[in-house]
Amino acid sequence: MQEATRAITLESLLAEVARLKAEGWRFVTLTASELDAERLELLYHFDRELRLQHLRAAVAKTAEVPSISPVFFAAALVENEVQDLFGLRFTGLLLDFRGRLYLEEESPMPPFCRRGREAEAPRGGGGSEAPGGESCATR
Amino acid sequence: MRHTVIPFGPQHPVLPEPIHLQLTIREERVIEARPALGFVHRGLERLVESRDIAQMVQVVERVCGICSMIHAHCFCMGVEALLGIEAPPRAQVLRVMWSELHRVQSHLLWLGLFADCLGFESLFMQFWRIRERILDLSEATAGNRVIVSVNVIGGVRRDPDDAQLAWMSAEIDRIEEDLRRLEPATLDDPTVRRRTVGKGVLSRAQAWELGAVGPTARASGIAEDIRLTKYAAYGRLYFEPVVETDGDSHARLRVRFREALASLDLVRRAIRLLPAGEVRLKLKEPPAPHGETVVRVEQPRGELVYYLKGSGEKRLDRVRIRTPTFANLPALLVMLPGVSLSDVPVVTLSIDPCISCTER
Amino acid sequence: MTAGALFVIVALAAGLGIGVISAGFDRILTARLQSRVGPPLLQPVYDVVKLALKEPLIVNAWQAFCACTTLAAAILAWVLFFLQSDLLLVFFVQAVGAVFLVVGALAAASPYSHIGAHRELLQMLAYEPLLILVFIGMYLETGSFRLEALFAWPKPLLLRLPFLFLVLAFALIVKMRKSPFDLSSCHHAHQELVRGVLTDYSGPLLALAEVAHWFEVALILGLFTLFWPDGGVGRFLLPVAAWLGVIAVDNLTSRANWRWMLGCAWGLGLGLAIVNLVWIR
Amino acid sequence: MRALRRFIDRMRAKSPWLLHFDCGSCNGCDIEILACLTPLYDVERFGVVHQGNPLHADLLVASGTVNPRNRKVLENLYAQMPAPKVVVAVGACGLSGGVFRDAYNVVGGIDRVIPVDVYVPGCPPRPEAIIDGVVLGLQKIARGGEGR
Amino acid sequence: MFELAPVILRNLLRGPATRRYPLVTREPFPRARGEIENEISRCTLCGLCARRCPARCLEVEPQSGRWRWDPFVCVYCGVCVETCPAHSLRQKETGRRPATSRETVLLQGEPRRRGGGARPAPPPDAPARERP
Amino acid sequence: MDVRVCGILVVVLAPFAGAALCGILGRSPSGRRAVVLTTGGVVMLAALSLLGEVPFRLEIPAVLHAPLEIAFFAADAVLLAAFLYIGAKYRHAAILVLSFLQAAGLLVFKGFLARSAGPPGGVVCDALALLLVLIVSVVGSLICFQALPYMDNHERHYRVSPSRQPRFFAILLLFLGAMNGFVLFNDLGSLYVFFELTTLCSFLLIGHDRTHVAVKNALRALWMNSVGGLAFALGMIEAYRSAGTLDLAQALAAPRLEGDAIYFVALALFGLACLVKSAQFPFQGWLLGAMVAPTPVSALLHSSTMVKIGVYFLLRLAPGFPGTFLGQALALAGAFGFLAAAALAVGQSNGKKVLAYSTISNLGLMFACIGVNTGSALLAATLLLTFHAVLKAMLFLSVGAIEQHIESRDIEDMRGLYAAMPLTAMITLAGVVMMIFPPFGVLLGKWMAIEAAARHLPAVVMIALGSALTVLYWARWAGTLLSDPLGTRFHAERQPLLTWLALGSLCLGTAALSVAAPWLVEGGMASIGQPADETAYTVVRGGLESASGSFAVLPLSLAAACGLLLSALALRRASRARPVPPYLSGLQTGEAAVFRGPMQQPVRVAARNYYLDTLFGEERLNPWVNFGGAILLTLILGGVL
Repeated sequence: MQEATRAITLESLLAEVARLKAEGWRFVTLTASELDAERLELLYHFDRELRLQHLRAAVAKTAEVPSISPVFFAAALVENEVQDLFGLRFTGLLLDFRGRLYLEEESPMPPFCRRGREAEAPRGGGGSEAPGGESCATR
Repeated sequence: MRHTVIPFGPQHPVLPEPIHLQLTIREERVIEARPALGFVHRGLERLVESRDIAQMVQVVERVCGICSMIHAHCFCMGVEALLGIEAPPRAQVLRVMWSELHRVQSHLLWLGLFADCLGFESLFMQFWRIRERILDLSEATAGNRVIVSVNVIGGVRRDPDDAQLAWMSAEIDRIEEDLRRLEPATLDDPTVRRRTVGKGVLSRAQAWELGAVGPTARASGIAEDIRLTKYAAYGRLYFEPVVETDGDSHARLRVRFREALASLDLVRRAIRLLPAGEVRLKLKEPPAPHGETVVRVEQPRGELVYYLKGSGEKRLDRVRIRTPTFANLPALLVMLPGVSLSDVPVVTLSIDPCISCTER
Repeated sequence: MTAGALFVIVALAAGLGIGVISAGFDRILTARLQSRVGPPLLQPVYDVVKLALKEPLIVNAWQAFCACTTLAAAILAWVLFFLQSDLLLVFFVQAVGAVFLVVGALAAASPYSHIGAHRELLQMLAYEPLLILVFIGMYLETGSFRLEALFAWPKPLLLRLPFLFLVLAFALIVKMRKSPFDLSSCHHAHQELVRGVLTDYSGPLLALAEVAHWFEVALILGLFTLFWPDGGVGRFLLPVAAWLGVIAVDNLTSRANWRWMLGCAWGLGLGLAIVNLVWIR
Repeated sequence: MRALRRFIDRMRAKSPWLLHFDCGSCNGCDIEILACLTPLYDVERFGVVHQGNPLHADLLVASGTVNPRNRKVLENLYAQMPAPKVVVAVGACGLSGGVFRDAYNVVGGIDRVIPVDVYVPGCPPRPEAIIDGVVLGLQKIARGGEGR
Repeated sequence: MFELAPVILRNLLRGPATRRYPLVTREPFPRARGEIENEISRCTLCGLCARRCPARCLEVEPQSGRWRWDPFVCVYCGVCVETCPAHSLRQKETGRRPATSRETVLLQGEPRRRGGGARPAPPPDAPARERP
Repeated sequence: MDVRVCGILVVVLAPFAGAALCGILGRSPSGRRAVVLTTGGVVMLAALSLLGEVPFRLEIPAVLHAPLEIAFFAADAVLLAAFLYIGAKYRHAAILVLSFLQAAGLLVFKGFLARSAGPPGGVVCDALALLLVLIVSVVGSLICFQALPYMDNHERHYRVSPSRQPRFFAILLLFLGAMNGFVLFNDLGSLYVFFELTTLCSFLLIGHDRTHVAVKNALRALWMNSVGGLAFALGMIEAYRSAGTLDLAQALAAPRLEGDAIYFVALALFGLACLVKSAQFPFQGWLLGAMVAPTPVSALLHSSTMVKIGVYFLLRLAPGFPGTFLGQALALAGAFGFLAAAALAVGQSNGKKVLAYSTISNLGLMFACIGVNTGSALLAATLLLTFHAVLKAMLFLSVGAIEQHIESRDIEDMRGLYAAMPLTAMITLAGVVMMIFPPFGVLLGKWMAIEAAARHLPAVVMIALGSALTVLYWARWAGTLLSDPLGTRFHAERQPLLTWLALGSLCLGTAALSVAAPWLVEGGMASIGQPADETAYTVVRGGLESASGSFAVLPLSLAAACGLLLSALALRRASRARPVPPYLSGLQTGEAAVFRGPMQQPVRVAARNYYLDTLFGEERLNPWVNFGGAILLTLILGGVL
């Protein structure tokens, strides 16, 4: 990629995002892609005056990722999407669909993890336990 | 206590697309809006597994029928960047021409739908009548009315001749004249103003924080337009984003109306600028790019982001599409509480939602 | 007795005719104003016949009761008008129809019907006082509420009650469910309330409601004839003019919300009416 | 009696009220369906009125791919329409899933869920083709009478 | 409130803009993308169209000589036409008509024998409709 | 003794006797029941027996003059002492002051002015008095009957022990006697006693439950009504001063010379007393507070009878109004009350409060009619008084029955009541229909009111607005009752027989009276408040006709019956058609009114009525209506000075 990309860890994620926000960077989106059977790659994209900057983190599929939605509410939707499609669990989501943003029970789960099906079991906390109706609330 | 709970959508006459809003209202005042998506989710990003790069162009064109040209444009630009090639100059200008034509078409469509959701049926009919002529231009030059399908990796598939281009210029002039005739009714009509001024206000700070893009952001005073990055041939066309500062539905209406006019002008100037030459690179072998890239273009609804990752095979590893509506939805959720029920369609449409884009 | 029955049949036919022609021409004219061709003139008839023969789907059985009562009241009001009864009485009877339509909508458990019903009530709140004041104006001028006397009044009421004419036209907009006051339901279902008060009436019940609407529109159009004495073309032209005005306004405005409508009715409408009433007193 | 029956069928064919449901379409078909209502095509000539309400509709015009979530909506809408009713599927996605038919969240075309009477191919079909489809559907109503 | 008045008056006076479609048909634009046609006599059954088709609506069976096109899956993008080396595929300018039942277009071409060889005269098969 | 004397004695004295008996025998439920049923039945029969006799006047035998005078004076003293005691007990300054002023005034009056007041005025039983006697005796008795099962339930529910019903029924019966006394006696002095007696009954009954709110509201009712009492006392003094007699008929008949007849000042003071008693703005507060009382109390005192005292008395005084500024002001105040109360009713979801505001609203309309004071206006007031009394009693009783069943009086909780209590819901619905639709009596009255008030521009504008608001709050309620009873078949739910008796007879009675309205008018109503020379309406082919309008009661009733029959048939047919869920954007589930919401959770549609409290809420309107009411009151009082 031609733009600045920095590798970060999950621990430093929130601090980094907060710093970028303070510097005037706009949250563009989050891209998840599958690295291998165990890991996913998360790419956070930010924009300032038409220039992009990316934060890159490799995370285990079973990891609990801190949600950046308290910093950028705009991230809530995309984090839900990743939770749906990759089965990755985000904690502290301001708007949590619990894996039911796009998918129904009969949809294949999680559809984007195709290498190593063992990542299937914990589905964003929504599959097994009955999802409570109240958690899906706008702030 | 006295709350009414309404399922708004997925099937609802003012929503052209299925999205569900569970509205909690109290005597027409919205207290809470809970969204539900997933009625259009197809999972097309994963089609990269079974489609080669050239076929993917046809797939991404169908992410959204209203801005299909621009999706394909973005995708092709991304692949071309990965391959380290560039489309010929004529193709670049043609892409801009069709993109802007698409933008006009999309804005006219939106203006019509917006008028309709205000209950202004006759205005709706007028906008869509004009829009038909844009579609004729598309069909005549690209072969299709809606999903124009002209982009390929390394250029475009159609090359309009001079007679067509001259006819297009003349037609654009007439369309502009017709459009300007609707300007007073659209922007100044007191009943329209009453329904839009002050409805769904998004301040500049909110718009930035919620990541709003495109006309939604520009109506709140954020002068951001990806076309300013001078991709394709935009660097060679003088162009200034349309910005309003009120941040309400009427500001968004003004932005889109003026943008439609500006885009007509861009089409006209692109035609004038059109260099002679090839429109399509002859690729020796099927493209098999390696590496990753983020490409952005300006869609009618705002910033469109593609993330492409290839590993040297003829199928990409990952395509990720972040559409403008996806970025504007958080703003919508913040704007809805507090508006009256009759303004829910107005505010919802004012971000020009495109759900098929959003959910892919 | 037979003469009476015949008269009632003529009245019914006239009401139906006026309703159908008004609705049919409305759709054609609207289409032409939007540079479309529009449906055939008898399209409302086709619609109603089709609806009447559709499978009856029942959301709440009371809707059938209410739709039937609505139609009965609309017809009765029209027949009373035709029989030259008392103006206020005609008004009260037509209100029965309007209210039962609302009651039926409230009976369905859909929020769309519900909100539509409440908006319909708010619309009644807007136009009912205006209609009463129009009648009061006619009484002050002619000394009678009897249609008999009003029809026979030799002088054009329009010249004395011009503002009340406008006020009645306002009521016509609301009654014809036209923009800007098509709040509770409108003919083209591009509305946040789907079809509002009519949402859960389906098939034959909708047909009943539709026919009732014809009679209601015929009644209000009929009221315009009172503004001109017998024998003049004005008697025919005034309702037509009002009708044309309503269609034009429909195509020139977007939909209002209820606060605005109530403001218009109770501010502007009431103001005009009172000015006119004070003037003629 | 026969004449009456024919009269009724004619009335039905002259007043098709249309319900449009976008299952999971890319909007291409939807805007072409909507375009049919606008001045250049004006399907109101045939008495077509766009109804937002299945309870009032005779003609369900559906477009787009069916997915597990919207199939329930589609079933609901179909069940809520009074007989006689006709379903017109519009566009490649609605007919079969089109270019998306092997995507993971796609069940297939409309006829996987509800019986389809008229298929309008195209991606998207031109408004003329949609009008043709509607007219075919009307013939079906006029012929069948009973519907389903 | 009367901002639109000139426009609607104009509309009224100028008459409807409607093209009365079934009665009046407009000439299609040149090179508009419509129905796919295969001149089966020229088709070499190479299968490139099927491989390039983004919608996977084509099936070519060289052994049996069958060329099958599913118009209900086709997105009419014209990629097959562009890639056809034998130029047997053609795209009409008018779209395919609506149908009341599922249909596929099955054309019977000359089965390709292993090892190739001279091709005899093509059988004049008309398009056949097949119902599943 | 002839029928007249006998009848009068029974209707006035039997309730007092019943009250006393109730105090003695009321401990046992059956004894209580027997006393109430017997008293009610006897009073009802006696009142009916007077039907053919009117008008007549009975003089009180001379031997009774002195004892009666002493008795009434003693009663006055006891009542005022009671008020003072209450004021002292609850440390309520307003009650103390007002009662003291009344006591002082009366002492002065009896001691110095009215030494030679002459013989008490006797009993005048004309059409108006008989109408009231019939309402009090028949409707009142029916309410008392229904109160028997109601209070049993009530005490069971609130676990009241020992039973306080003997006291309750004693007061209820006492009230009947007081009411009958008030409408029959012709002597201002006696009227005053009965007036205060009703106030006391009202106070005791409002506070019956002895909760904090009940006591507070009872005290409010008492002090506000004491304002009325004081006004009445002053009016009486002033009337005596100007007319020289306490005989009402004589005073009214006295030549109307300035300062000579019962005129401006007295009339205005009586007007004030009536407005207070009828809870017109700004005194509406006490009636709303009175809704804490058990529902039969609300039905009897606070809608059908006691609050009608104001209307009755002004109707009696009506000949004094024509052409006066007072009449104009009264018309304005009444119309204002009609509009303001209707607007406030729109903002309420509490069923009893809606009924209360509706009562205030209708009373306002009656006052407006009396103020307009033409022949047809007075007839309108009479018709409204009659039909409102019967119908509102029924509606209150229905709400009482509903409240005991669903344990709420909120309209929102009555959603789908048809499924739970079909017959009561139907009766309530019928009540609503008879309240706002032709050809029923209330609307007949309203029609006359509008036609009569047509020349009184400010009043008629307010009436027009108020009518529309009235339709709104009733229609909303009616629709709510029918909401979503899908699949339930009609059946009469279990209710005590006495409840059905009261509800059924009141419901059918209203319908029958409505159809018979033209003949009621012809049969004597038209003469009320008017010297009988003017007949505003004639009966033509079962309808009422005046010079300016006609109301075809009988033909319309027939048409309505046909329409009802057809609609009922449609209802039957529809019950057999295919049921579908309502429109829920395609998200309906198998369960009625539940849709699949976000995250595929089942969500219940909660459709709620509009109460528009930003426009019509009490907080918003109260300052305005109180201000308006106060202004108009000042106008009434100040105008005469």
